[in-house]
Amino acid sequence: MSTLLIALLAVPALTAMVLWVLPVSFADRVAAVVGSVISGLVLVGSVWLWIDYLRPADGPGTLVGFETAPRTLPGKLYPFAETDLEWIPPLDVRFHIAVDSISIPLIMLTALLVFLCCLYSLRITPRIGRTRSLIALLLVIETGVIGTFSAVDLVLFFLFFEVVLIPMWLVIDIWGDEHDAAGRRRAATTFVLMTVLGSAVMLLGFLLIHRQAGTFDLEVLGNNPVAGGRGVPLAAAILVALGLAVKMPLWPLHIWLPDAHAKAPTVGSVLLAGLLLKLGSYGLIRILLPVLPEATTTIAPYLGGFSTVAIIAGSLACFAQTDVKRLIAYSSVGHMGFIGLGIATMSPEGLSGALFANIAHGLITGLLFFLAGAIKDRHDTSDLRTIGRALNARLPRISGLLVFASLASLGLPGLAGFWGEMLALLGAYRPADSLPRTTFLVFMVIAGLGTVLTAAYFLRLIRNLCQGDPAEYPTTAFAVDLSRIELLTWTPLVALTVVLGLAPWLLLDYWNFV
Amino acid sequence: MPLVLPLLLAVLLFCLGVYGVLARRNAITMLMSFELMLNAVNLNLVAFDAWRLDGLATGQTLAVFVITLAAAEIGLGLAIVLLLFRGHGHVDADAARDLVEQDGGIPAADGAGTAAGRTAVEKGAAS
Amino acid sequence: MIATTWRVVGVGFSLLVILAAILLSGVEPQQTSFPGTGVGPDVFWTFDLRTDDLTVLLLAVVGVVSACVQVYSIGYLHERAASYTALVTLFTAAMVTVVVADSLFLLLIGWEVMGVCSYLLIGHYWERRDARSGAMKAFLMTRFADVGFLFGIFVLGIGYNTFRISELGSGPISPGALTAGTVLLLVGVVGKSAQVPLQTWLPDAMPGPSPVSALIHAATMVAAGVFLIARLYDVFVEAEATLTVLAVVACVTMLVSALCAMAAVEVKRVLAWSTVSQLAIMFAGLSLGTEDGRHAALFHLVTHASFKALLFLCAGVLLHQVGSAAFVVLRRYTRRGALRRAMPVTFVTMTIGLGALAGVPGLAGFFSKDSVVEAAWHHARDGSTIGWVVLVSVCLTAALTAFYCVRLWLWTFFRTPALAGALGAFEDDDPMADVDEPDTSKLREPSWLMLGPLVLLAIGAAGLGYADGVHVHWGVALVTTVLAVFGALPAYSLWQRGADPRPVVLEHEFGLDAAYQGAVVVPVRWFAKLAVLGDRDVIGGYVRATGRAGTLASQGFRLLQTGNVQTYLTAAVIGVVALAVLAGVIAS
Amino acid sequence: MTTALFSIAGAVAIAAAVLVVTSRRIVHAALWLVVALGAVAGCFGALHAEFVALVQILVYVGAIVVLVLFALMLTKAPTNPLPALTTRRSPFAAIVAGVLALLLGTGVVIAFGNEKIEPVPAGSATDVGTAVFRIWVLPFEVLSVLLLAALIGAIVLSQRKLSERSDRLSSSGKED
Repeated sequence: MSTLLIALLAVPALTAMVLWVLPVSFADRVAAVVGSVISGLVLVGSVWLWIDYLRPADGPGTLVGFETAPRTLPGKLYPFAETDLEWIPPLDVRFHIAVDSISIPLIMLTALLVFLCCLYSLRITPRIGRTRSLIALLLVIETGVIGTFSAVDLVLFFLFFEVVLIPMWLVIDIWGDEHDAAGRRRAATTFVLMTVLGSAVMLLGFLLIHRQAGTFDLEVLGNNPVAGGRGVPLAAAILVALGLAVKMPLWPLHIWLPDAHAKAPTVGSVLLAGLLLKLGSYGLIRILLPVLPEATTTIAPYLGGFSTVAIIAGSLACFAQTDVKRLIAYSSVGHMGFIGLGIATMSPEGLSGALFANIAHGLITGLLFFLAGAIKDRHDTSDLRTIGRALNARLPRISGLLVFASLASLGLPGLAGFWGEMLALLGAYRPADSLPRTTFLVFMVIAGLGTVLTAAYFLRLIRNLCQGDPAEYPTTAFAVDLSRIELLTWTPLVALTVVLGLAPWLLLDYWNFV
Repeated sequence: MPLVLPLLLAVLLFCLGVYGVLARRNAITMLMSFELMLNAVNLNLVAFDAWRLDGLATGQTLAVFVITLAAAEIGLGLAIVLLLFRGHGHVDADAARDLVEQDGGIPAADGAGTAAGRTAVEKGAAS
Repeated sequence: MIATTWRVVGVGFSLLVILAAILLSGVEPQQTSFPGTGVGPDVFWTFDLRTDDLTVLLLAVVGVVSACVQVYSIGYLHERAASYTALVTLFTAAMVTVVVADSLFLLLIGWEVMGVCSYLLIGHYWERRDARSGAMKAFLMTRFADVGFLFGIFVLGIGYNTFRISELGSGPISPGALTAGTVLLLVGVVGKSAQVPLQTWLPDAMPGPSPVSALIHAATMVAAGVFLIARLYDVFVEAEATLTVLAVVACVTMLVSALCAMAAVEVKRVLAWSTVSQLAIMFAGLSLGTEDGRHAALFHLVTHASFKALLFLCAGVLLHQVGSAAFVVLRRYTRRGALRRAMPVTFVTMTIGLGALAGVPGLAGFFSKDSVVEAAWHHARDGSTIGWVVLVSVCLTAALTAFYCVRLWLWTFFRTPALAGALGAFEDDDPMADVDEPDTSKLREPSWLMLGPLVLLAIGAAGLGYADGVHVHWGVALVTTVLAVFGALPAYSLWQRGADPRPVVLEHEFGLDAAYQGAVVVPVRWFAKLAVLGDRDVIGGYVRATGRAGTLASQGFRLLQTGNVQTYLTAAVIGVVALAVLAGVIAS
Repeated sequence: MTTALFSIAGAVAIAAAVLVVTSRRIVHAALWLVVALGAVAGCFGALHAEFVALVQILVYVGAIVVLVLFALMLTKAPTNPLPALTTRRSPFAAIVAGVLALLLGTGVVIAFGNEKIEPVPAGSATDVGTAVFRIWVLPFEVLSVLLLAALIGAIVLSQRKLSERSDRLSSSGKED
């Protein structure tokens, strides 16, 4: 039993319930304060968990160094803070949660982003109002995401996976783009239908795994992986990969993503891009690789191929976007393509790269969506043509941050975005021995060109949005540059982007796969 | 006496009842057809009772029970028919389509159904 | 206030770099370990630093030039000075990182941060269209090259099983991997140093502030490619094929860009092409694969840094005081001799710089270029084809260089005797040819904040040739001088006749930009449209079709809801019958 | 003897039942129902189930048919023959019913084709009485409750005001 981990799961959910129970007259502002405090506590708790994890088992002491970190198989769970309870014995389902060095950073990212979103909501809320419900939903999402990252039982994983969907659907549907009610409804419906379909397929895969191995427990499955690369294991691998690929999303299953991101409110986009996409890649690393290694070998080249296509297609699609939020959403397709490629290589480098890119993408895209939301709030539209150019002159600080975030997102070395992409490419240069190397070399070269395309569309964004002749686009009087709450919210993201860019060993040391 | 005789009679009665329920327009005749079907069941019960002779007269008892049920059923059924008549001015089961799936899923306004029903009744009265 | 702070920080940092160079000079090569990280069993990298002679040399160059530029910028630039100075400082730090890095990844970080600073600084005047597009082009071309660079790091790092620069070159590596790795690194170098075929970004980067051009696009960043090859010389010497490629690239580049410089009509553009050409001379020296060649290349790097930075700063003075560095505008002042008279310091320093560039005996460029020629001659004498090719190309380039230097000098500062008072060869391009004479009375020297660096760099441009110990190969010196004179004479005679013929192919800079536009930019736009349409009409079409099929099906099922009890009953009876039949069929 | 009796009664029942579902006069159909039910009672008698036969006549003929006739009266059912007493689906319904009859008949013949009902010596009223009040007493009581519920239900349904319904409908119409 680990009280801390259970508390991380329970506290947000209970708070959400309390917020709903409270009378309607209860002020929205207080709700935001409550949400910020609670999610702040969760953040503290998750950081504590990480420190706890790094501490050797025998009492307080120094953090373990590089040499003593557990050397793990890719994605295999080495449980920490474990809780294992009977839950539904007839179905062989247990309430089994645990974390390890792969999931704790993601949990910290979750806690951080939700905390920042709540903090942001203190001052800046969607125009529709009803902040109390929004905060409650954010907290439910937090519970779901943390639960997914800590579930050891496959059915539990599925359950938490689903818990996230409905609140996010509501967030998009209720608080989405206030100018386009039909559009946001369509986006929300497409999102929920496609992801539910994906998770249904995934559940089918889980059932096949259970049929093959007789257990849903990832810990057991990690120690006794399902052998065989044909027949049922292959089918299970395809189903699981397909289900998670919808979430990730991998080309061509990404079609829900641009709409959902573009129509969601700022905090919704941030969580959607920063957290929800990670559920897919995390699932691939945690479930597909350790449980079905041989079947994954069979499908890995295809996974890599689709990821590569995602990189190129996502980047190309960005060129033709006229909506800043859609553009950033499409950029996520490209970046998740790098993560998919890293996973597909099944090599330590590729996997570390995928994991690092997960974190980095969460931070950077979170920041980008915050910025896009800020720009949208100030101009009441996210259409690039309506916003106009020369943002450098009108909103110099926000514009500067946008340039920073764009540079980070295009994978500038020295910022967090680089290491993940670099390691994914390195993994493709040297994939696992069982994979066809030439194929992956081709993927590497194409993905490398993809980084150039990524740079190109971000520069195009900067050129068309930040730069330009200010005489043609005069400053609007009411537009405020970088408010205090925005500064407060974004500083951690910027700081972490720089810190992780300069000191990647803060995370990489603990993903030392054999 | 061969057992199939009452059984076949029951089958015929039952199927006539089925036909009546499915084909008759008037709600009261539908109810009458129900009675036919119930009788077929009773016939079966009694026939099997006479065949098995279990000494408890199970079949006959159940037949009596079914007759009682039939009485209750016809009472309720006729009440419903009367309600239908008061609401629509006719007892035409074929024309009672309040539950029809409209465009947009909104049930039909009462007026249309009533008017149609009235014309049907008037036609019947005229002929 | 913030700007002042940043200026102090910037100048202070530059001085610190100089101090570090002074302190480190003569010290034994040493390495400093920093924590590293790794993934998997055998991929491990650290962020180690190292110092040796090469580091000290580059640190000195970077420190001096950036100090000059920082001081110069105080006088030169007034708007958005804070971000500008911060970026220049960041750039200096990145360059220092590149110089002291002992880890390929640390080097890559510095390498790319330099690129970003270059991008942001070129785009400093983001109101201007040419600055925006030039910045974007510069970043994209170098970024493209950097992908090759990254892959080169992969190949070499995995091949040598280390990412430490000091450990590269020793250990087993297959010849194929060595060639592939070095060629890929070379791609990065070619992009960064604007060599053929990625040379077009450098001239287009000229809309940036002149001090930036001096620091980034003349003295340091573009020379980082030379530094890198010099740093990894052991590895490159092993890979003969790569050196051949490098030699070919360098020779083609030096001639092509010198030819382009001959047709450029703006001071900074001439200088930019000349930078490309001079960098190619350094690469030519490196491509010889001899220690002499490396030495000559680095020597030329140092002298070039001083005189090219000087020239760009002079161009900056012209821009700052006159408002433009285009020949046509400058001619308007020159016609009345105003330019020389009003700005004597600028004139003198620029003359020294151009002299050094053209290889006037006694000035820095003369010695360093001759050392390259000499190294090539020695190599060629040993029977190397590369040596001959390099020798011939550098000599030809010397002549072309002298031509465009003299052309620039004469047209900018002197009245044409042939067409006294007329605009001469450039009037076709002049949008304001009909306008009255410019007001020359306001033309004067800038403040000493700007002139100081000029003088300092001019001293370097004049005297750095003697820093390496004077050893002149008289034969080589004679040949290059004669060639320079041969190059200078046509320029003089053309100027005297008031003519400036510019072949179309040179004016269009061999049409490479148009080719790239057609081969890369347009297809990418096409594919972008294709991708969006594909998403909308193909993939989205499937999704929408699924939705529509669901709606249609539900509409079909709605028809079953007749509201008629008897229909329902009929259906139920049919169902029962069917089930019974089915059960019978299954049972039998 | 009983077989012959049964056959005659059965034939009458069938004929009457056919008339019930085909007669074009509703009132006639109700009267034919009396005949059919009576004939079935005869069948019961032939099967030595006198008590059931009596109950059949009492309840069905005495009560139910009267109720039906009342209902016909209350709904102003015309006594003249109606042209459209069956729906358009009647041929289809006939086919369905026919197939069902075929199916059931085949099943019955296959299952019980060789079984015979042994003649019973005496009437069974005593047995039924004993069974009802000994073994089936609990269902019997439950049945009485059911009858009560049906009674109340019928009253509630017929007492319902029309105006309530139309109000509800119109108000729901407004909501939509």
